[in-house]
Amino acid sequence: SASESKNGASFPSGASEANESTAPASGGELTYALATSPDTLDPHRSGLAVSVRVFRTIFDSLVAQLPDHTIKPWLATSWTVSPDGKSYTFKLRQDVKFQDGTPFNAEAVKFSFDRILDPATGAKNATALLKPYQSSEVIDDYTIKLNLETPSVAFLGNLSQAMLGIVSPTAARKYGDQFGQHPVGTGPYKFVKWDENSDIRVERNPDYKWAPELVDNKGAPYLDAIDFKIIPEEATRIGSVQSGQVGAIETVPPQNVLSLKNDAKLQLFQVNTGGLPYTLFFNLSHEPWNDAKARQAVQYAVDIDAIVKSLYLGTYERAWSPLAPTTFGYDPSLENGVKPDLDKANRLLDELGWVKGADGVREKDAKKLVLRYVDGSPNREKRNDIAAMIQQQLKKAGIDVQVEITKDVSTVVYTNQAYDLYGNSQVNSDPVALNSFYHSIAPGARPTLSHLADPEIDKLLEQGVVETDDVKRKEIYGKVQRYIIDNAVILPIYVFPYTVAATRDLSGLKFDSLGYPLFNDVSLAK
Amino acid sequence: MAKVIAVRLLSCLAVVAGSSVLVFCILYVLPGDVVMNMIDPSSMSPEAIANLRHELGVDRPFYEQFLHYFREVLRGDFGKSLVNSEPVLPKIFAHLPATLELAISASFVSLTVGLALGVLSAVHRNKPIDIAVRIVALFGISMPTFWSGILLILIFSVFLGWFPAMGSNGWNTLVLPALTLGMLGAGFIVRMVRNSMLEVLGEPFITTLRAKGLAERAVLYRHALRNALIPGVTMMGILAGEMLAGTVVIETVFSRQGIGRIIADAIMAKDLPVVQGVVLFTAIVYVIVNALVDISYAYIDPRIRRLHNDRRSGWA
Amino acid sequence: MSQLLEIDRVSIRFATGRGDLQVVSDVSFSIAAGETVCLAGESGSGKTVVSKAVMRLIDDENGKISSGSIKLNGTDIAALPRQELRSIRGKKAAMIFQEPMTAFDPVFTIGRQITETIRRHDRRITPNEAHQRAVEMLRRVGISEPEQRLKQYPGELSGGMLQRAMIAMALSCRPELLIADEPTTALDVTIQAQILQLLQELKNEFNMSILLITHDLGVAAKIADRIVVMYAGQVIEQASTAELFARPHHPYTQGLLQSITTMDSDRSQRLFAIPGSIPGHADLPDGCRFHPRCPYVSEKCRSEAPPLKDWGGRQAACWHTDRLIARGERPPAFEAAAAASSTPEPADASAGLPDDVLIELRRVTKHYPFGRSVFSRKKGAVQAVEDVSLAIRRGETFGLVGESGSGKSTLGRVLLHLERPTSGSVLFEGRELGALSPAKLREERKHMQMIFQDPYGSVDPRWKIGDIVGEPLSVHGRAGAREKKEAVLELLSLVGLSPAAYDRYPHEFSGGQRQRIAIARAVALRPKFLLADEAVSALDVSVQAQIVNLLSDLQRRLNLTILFIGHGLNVVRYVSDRIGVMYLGKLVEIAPGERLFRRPAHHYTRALIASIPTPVPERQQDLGVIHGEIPSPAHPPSGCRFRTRCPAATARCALEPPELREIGPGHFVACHDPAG
Amino acid sequence: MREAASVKTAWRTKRTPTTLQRTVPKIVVARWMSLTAGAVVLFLIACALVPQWIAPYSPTDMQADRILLPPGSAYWLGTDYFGRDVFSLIVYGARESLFIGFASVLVGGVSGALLGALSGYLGGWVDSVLMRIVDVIMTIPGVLLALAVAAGLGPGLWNIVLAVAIASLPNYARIMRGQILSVKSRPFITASRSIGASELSVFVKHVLPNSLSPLLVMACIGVGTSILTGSGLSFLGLGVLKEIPDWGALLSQGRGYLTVAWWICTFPGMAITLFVLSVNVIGDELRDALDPRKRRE
Ligand SMILES: Nc1ncnc2c1ncn2[C@@H]1O[C@H](COP(=O)(O)OP(=O)(O)OP(=O)(O)O)[C@@H](O)[C@H]1O
Ligand SMILES: Nc1ncnc2c1ncn2[C@@H]1O[C@H](COP(=O)(O)OP(=O)(O)OP(=O)(O)O)[C@@H](O)[C@H]1O
Ligand SMILES: [Mg+2]
Ligand SMILES: [Mg+2]
Repeated sequence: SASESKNGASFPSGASEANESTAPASGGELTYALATSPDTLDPHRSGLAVSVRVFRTIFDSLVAQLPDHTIKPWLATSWTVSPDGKSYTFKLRQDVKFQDGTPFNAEAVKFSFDRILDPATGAKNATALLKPYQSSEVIDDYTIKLNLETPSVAFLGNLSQAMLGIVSPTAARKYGDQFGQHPVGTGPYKFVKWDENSDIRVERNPDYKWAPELVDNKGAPYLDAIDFKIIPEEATRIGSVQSGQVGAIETVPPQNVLSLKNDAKLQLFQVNTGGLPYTLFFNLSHEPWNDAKARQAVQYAVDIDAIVKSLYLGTYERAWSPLAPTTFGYDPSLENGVKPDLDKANRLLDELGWVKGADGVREKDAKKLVLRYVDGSPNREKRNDIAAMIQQQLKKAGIDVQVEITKDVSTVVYTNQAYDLYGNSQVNSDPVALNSFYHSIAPGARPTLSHLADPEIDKLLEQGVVETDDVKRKEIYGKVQRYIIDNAVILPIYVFPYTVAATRDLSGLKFDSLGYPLFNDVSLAK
Repeated sequence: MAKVIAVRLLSCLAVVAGSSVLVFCILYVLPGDVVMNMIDPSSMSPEAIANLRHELGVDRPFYEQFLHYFREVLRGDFGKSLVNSEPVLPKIFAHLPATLELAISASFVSLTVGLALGVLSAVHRNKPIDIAVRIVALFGISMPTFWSGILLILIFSVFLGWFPAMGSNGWNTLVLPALTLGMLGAGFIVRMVRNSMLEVLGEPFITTLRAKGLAERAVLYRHALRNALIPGVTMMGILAGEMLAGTVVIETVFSRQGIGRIIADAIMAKDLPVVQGVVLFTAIVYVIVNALVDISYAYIDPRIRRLHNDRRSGWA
Repeated sequence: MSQLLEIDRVSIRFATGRGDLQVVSDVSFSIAAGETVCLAGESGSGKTVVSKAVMRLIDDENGKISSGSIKLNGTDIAALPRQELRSIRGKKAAMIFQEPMTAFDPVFTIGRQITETIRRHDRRITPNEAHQRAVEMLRRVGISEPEQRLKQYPGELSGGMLQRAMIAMALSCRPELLIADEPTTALDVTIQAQILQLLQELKNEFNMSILLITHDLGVAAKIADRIVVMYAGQVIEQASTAELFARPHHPYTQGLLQSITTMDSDRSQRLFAIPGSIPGHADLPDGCRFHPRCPYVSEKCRSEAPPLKDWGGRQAACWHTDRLIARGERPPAFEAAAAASSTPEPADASAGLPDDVLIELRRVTKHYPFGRSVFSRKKGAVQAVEDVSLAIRRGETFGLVGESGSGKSTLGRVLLHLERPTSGSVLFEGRELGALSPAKLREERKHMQMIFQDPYGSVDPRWKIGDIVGEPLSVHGRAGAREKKEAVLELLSLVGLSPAAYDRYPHEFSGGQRQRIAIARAVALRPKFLLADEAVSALDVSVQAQIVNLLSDLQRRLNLTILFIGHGLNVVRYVSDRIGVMYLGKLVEIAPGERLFRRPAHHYTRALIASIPTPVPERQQDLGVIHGEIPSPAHPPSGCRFRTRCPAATARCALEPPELREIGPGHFVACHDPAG
Repeated sequence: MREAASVKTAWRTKRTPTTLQRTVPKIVVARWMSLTAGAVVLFLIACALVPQWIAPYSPTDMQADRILLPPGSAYWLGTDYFGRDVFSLIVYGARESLFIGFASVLVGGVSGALLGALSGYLGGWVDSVLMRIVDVIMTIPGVLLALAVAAGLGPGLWNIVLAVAIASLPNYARIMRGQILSVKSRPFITASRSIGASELSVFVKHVLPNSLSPLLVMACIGVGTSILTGSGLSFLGLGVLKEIPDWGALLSQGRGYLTVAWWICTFPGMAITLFVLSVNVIGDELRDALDPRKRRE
């Protein structure tokens, strides 16, 4: 299918393939430059993709998900699902040890999942991923039963995520809220040290022999150690890989992708991430954007192609749907659906009674047509630039876009709800991710970004969670996606490709279905 | 003498305490709070958030928080980061050395380059070389450090491959950041040294030295420069502050560890204990530098040893 | 006699922002081995430039010798490459300067600076030997505890001591020629006498030549063998000292000699002054450069510059030398000028004045505490003025003399209540100033004005003359702009400045003119009292005379009471009705002017008077009658403060401070054992 | 004698041309620099006032089909990644940049100078207290100040101005204080006081005007550094998104394109440098003009 063809890394030809035939060299250290600093290495507490890239090396999950969305064993050797879909029984590997020597067993799994639910932990994304988990029963040392509140088709896929990785109960108890600075898991690398803002070092876990099907090397990794350097400044990051000071860098800015591609000393990896693409959410509870016509006017007035072309120079794909193309259920028929049409936009606004004033801004009842556009700082993935462009584009339709760039997104967006348009994305393995953005909420609970409250969509989303038939499930999500686009609930902008530039002596870098790098197979040519 | 030192210490303490109080007030009036930065608001109930606030003590009245903080500090407890519960003191000790290393070596660059060019400029007053030096100095002053830093990386790391582009381990990772920050300071020092050199070169004792038959080199560097240094040293006191502030950008550009980034992040996250702790330490560093400036004054200028001349007079 | 230094038709130019400037033209003179030659002339005549040119020090000031030659021992210094110059500087010829305080590098010890010189010229000398030599030299110039002094910094020594150290440094490499640029101008008369005596001794001992630059002909008379007079960059006369004083061949020299206030100057006569001032280099007159100020001026003088002509072993550059020689006496024009303005007055100072007290000091003490801190109370204090009582009568001029640091200026400031006394009180017309409110005090200031020593520092450089002179009017009066301008113009003409000065800035004026500006400002409000703190000390003799004349004119016209502080004893004697002598914060003697000089009672006063260099070569007295230097006012000696330097000190002096008592009509002295 | 003369003439012929070389270009260069500096500043002020008369394009016109064009005849200084004309951006950005530069120096300089002047003139405990306060301000990192101000006043132009002003205040205060200390001991101050002028008028009419020179020099540098501090803030992500960015923001936003499209950030950088250079040259000239002793005919 279309989604399949877009999946996976665009691996460089030549050198790396030649390397695969010969046995990879053992030893060596890889320096891998990150663009931002992880918040914590506690998988349960973290909310950042960059943290996942690091702690994926330290923690393993119960299961693994392949790019084709199939689930494979990892720390669990096999599992059964109860007919009502509300309990999962896992058989665990018996030869696994945590890096601190603690044996891996059903207790450890129970501890990990219960830890996520414990409010004292302050888990962020992990809580959402683990839903609808309720409790677990240790059947025996290596058998565990997980009980769910409601059935969930996405549950297994979510279990494959690093944020639901299994932590060492001994270490977690010992370090308490400091566990993020002293992470211990069962992964191929063990944590050595973390110098804040500077680097995180992990070294080979020599006992490792339980790698999932995602990688070729099932044993201990070839590398002696990985140094994750934190280099926020783009130019410095690129400079350090060009000068050979580091072995690989992540998040190559679009404008540099071309020149690095042509650099004989370097190779470039690019893999699209799954989940929700970068999406601008309208706040449907605010006048006048609660009116679909007004939103559609914006939809027509914005030229997303121009944005993506200018800013990402052809290195990022444009998004068309609330889901990223590699995500299950993605509806390719939405592609090329909405075309920019300024006249149409103007007509829609005219119909709504917004008339252009002297300053070119539309007015109605002595009120200006204002769109409050909030974005975070710093200018990650040129998102602020998107705001600048949309501001100019909407100006032509007579909409006054007031952009607020803030460090304190939580207060502005989540506490004060002071936005008409706000952009976000989420790396995820399953379309259930849509629930936390488009499903209406219980009274008193915190609203979703879109504030969408449509019983029909709610019903579809609820069905999507339990529908086990892939075809039907796809259909359900197709309906959801079309509804969201047709009603201009959002403006999908781009699909984020995770890009890595590495020196040519590196080989074996792989990525999981979400686009996170895997270092099990990585080796450095001597 | 003991009394002089005691007074000095007291006023230093007053400054340090003053800056702590000021920071506390500033952070207190900042809108938003640490809790919202710590958690994912969408996943926590308002009650839970209120609980968390209470736990952290950020819901108590201003004066209570204030007194509490200082009582703890006096006991040697600087508290924990509100963001990741890391104890503040070890965190500062882990990052301060890198920043000091940078600030000191940058000051060194500023001083050597600034002095050399400043003297050159004064000696060749109004000649093309002087004009050139002055323009170069203004360039140093008018180039933002993030920009000159990136340029240096391109030139010395990417094209020439002489120095690493980033990091904070080993002297060679220090070269480019120290140069970048140092060039800024050098620009200021050149101007200052040129002025004071011109002044000193007009003093009668310079004629005496020449009349004694001293080589021009000795006249310029042994005698004139040492006299011209006196306002330069004051400048170093001022620069120390600028250097500490300048490290924020430099540390980001060169991905160095350091107190600069810590405080920038902490401020943005309103992580009060960390900000407080760092400010306390930078204030101490600043106060120490200025005390050193005073001492080196007395070393450079014996007149100060007698008269307790004011150290801040006579700049520019 | 073989010539050590031969300066032959030397011209010197400076490159300045406005182009080249010729500062010295065609100067020729020579110095024989062992000879002392004095270079004299008004400020700005080029004396320093010539002396610096001898060592090519002008190179570093954008100057160059544009023609002529300077031969030292036969080597032409003008043509030497810079490298070789250095072996001459300090080694063959050495220099000492006017301000010893600023002539040393303040940040190195004296020892370091002396040994540096020694080792510069003889690399074989070890640091230790150099040190030994420095110790010897210091001892030789009369510095006690030389080992100790070598470790000290210039700021820690007194001016007299530093000048000795300077001499020691200059002589440390045994130069053949010593150039001394006004070496004593900045020093007290007592110290000046000591230094001059030292120079003379050393000259004989080291068998060197001295080129002494001075504008004080009294000093020249004392030690010079020959005198070279410069005017506006040219030599206009040279002769042996005796001949020059006896029979000047140039009207300028004659004028200079006459301007000197001496012990014999008649108080009833106006002082003689050469009219006008030295021209700037930009607007040199044609012909003889002196002609605009010359009483002999003729058509020829205006068009043709006179050459330096031989007159039997001496030289002069004037078209009218023969007339001068013929007449011998004062030139008629000068005489006329002096006569016209002299309005004789009864010289009887003490008796003639009404006994009407204008200002009274009652037991005034002023201490400057130091070392005070939060924890300790006063550590100590500079006792600048100690228990001084004094009454100044309406209309009189009271002179105050004493060595530097004796507290004269402090007394003046306290008197005007610019500073509050530590204890005691000041009464002005019977009102106690200390009891007045600030506003009242400001009002009272109308009647009390001040002129300062430094004519360059005492006017705001950013103000126009009109505004400076008019400032008191704006502060006190409510006069309109037109009236004010008129008043200012009148004041300007009162002090002898042209109305054109109104819109100009201070830097465009000479020192003398600036002092006139300061005076105009001081008298703008028609004050009753004027404090002149060393008002003429910084000026050339000829200008000094002009200003003194101006002051006495104004006193008469405006019925001023003046407190005249000075260290030029002759001038103080000339202007003052009564004189007070201060020593270390104490008023040690008060007497009517003439009486003080004729019958000084305090040993200190006698010493002061004895130190005055007299510009008459024949009347040389014994130099250096008083030894040592003024002690620190922070730790004054017990009992009589002068006892440490007094030739007549007894045991009693150490125990009992002497009180001021009357020993003659209006003559008070504080001494247990007053002289004659 | 003759020999000496020939040596002498040789020396002279060698020297004369150096004097000429020394003086002629010096004057020319000095004049040339002031004139150029004046022209540059005038031009920039014109840009700030009437950018629409100078800029060939609209600074907000983003066109995807003309992105990253190198400098050429149509776009003199090239186009940026939005497809905006860099030259027009610089012209329009002048207003904000000049404002930041001048306003922050004005605010910081005036208040700092006032503080320093008070401290130096009054002396005693006032001095001790004020100087300790200045010390306290100096110890607080500029970033923190910037944030605090931004928080207090909301984001905007003034936030940068105020942050820079507060951060630079201590320097002005210190210089002013030192200067006042030296000026107030000069005789003409005593002279004015002895006339009976009130303290205030002595201070305002004599002490202040004579203390301003070094402040002027510092302020001229300050104009440039405040633009830079502004750019530093936008580098740290504290800036504000503006439709027409100031030079500092342009420079900071374009830095990522240095190797790909050098013109985007190089030209705004050059604008800053040129501006700083010119202001300093003019400042020196102004200082001389204010001082009657240095005034040229
Ligand atoms: N470096 C210089 N550049 C330009 N002009 C100079 C320089 N040095 C001295 N002059 C000028 O040369 C003239 C003579 O100066 P000089 O210092 O020799 O006078 P002087 O006779 O020593 O006076 P004084 O008694 O005041 O010391 C003065 O008018 C002075 O302005
Ligand atoms: N403001 C002050 N603070 C401390 N000490 C002072 C101050 N003013 C004067 N003194 C000290 O008081 C003493 C007397 O000084 P004063 O200036 O009155 O002497 P003077 O007789 O006028 O000397 P001179 O002839 O050098 O002008 C000196 O030792 C001086 O150092
Ligand atoms: Mg002189
Ligand atoms: Mg005095």
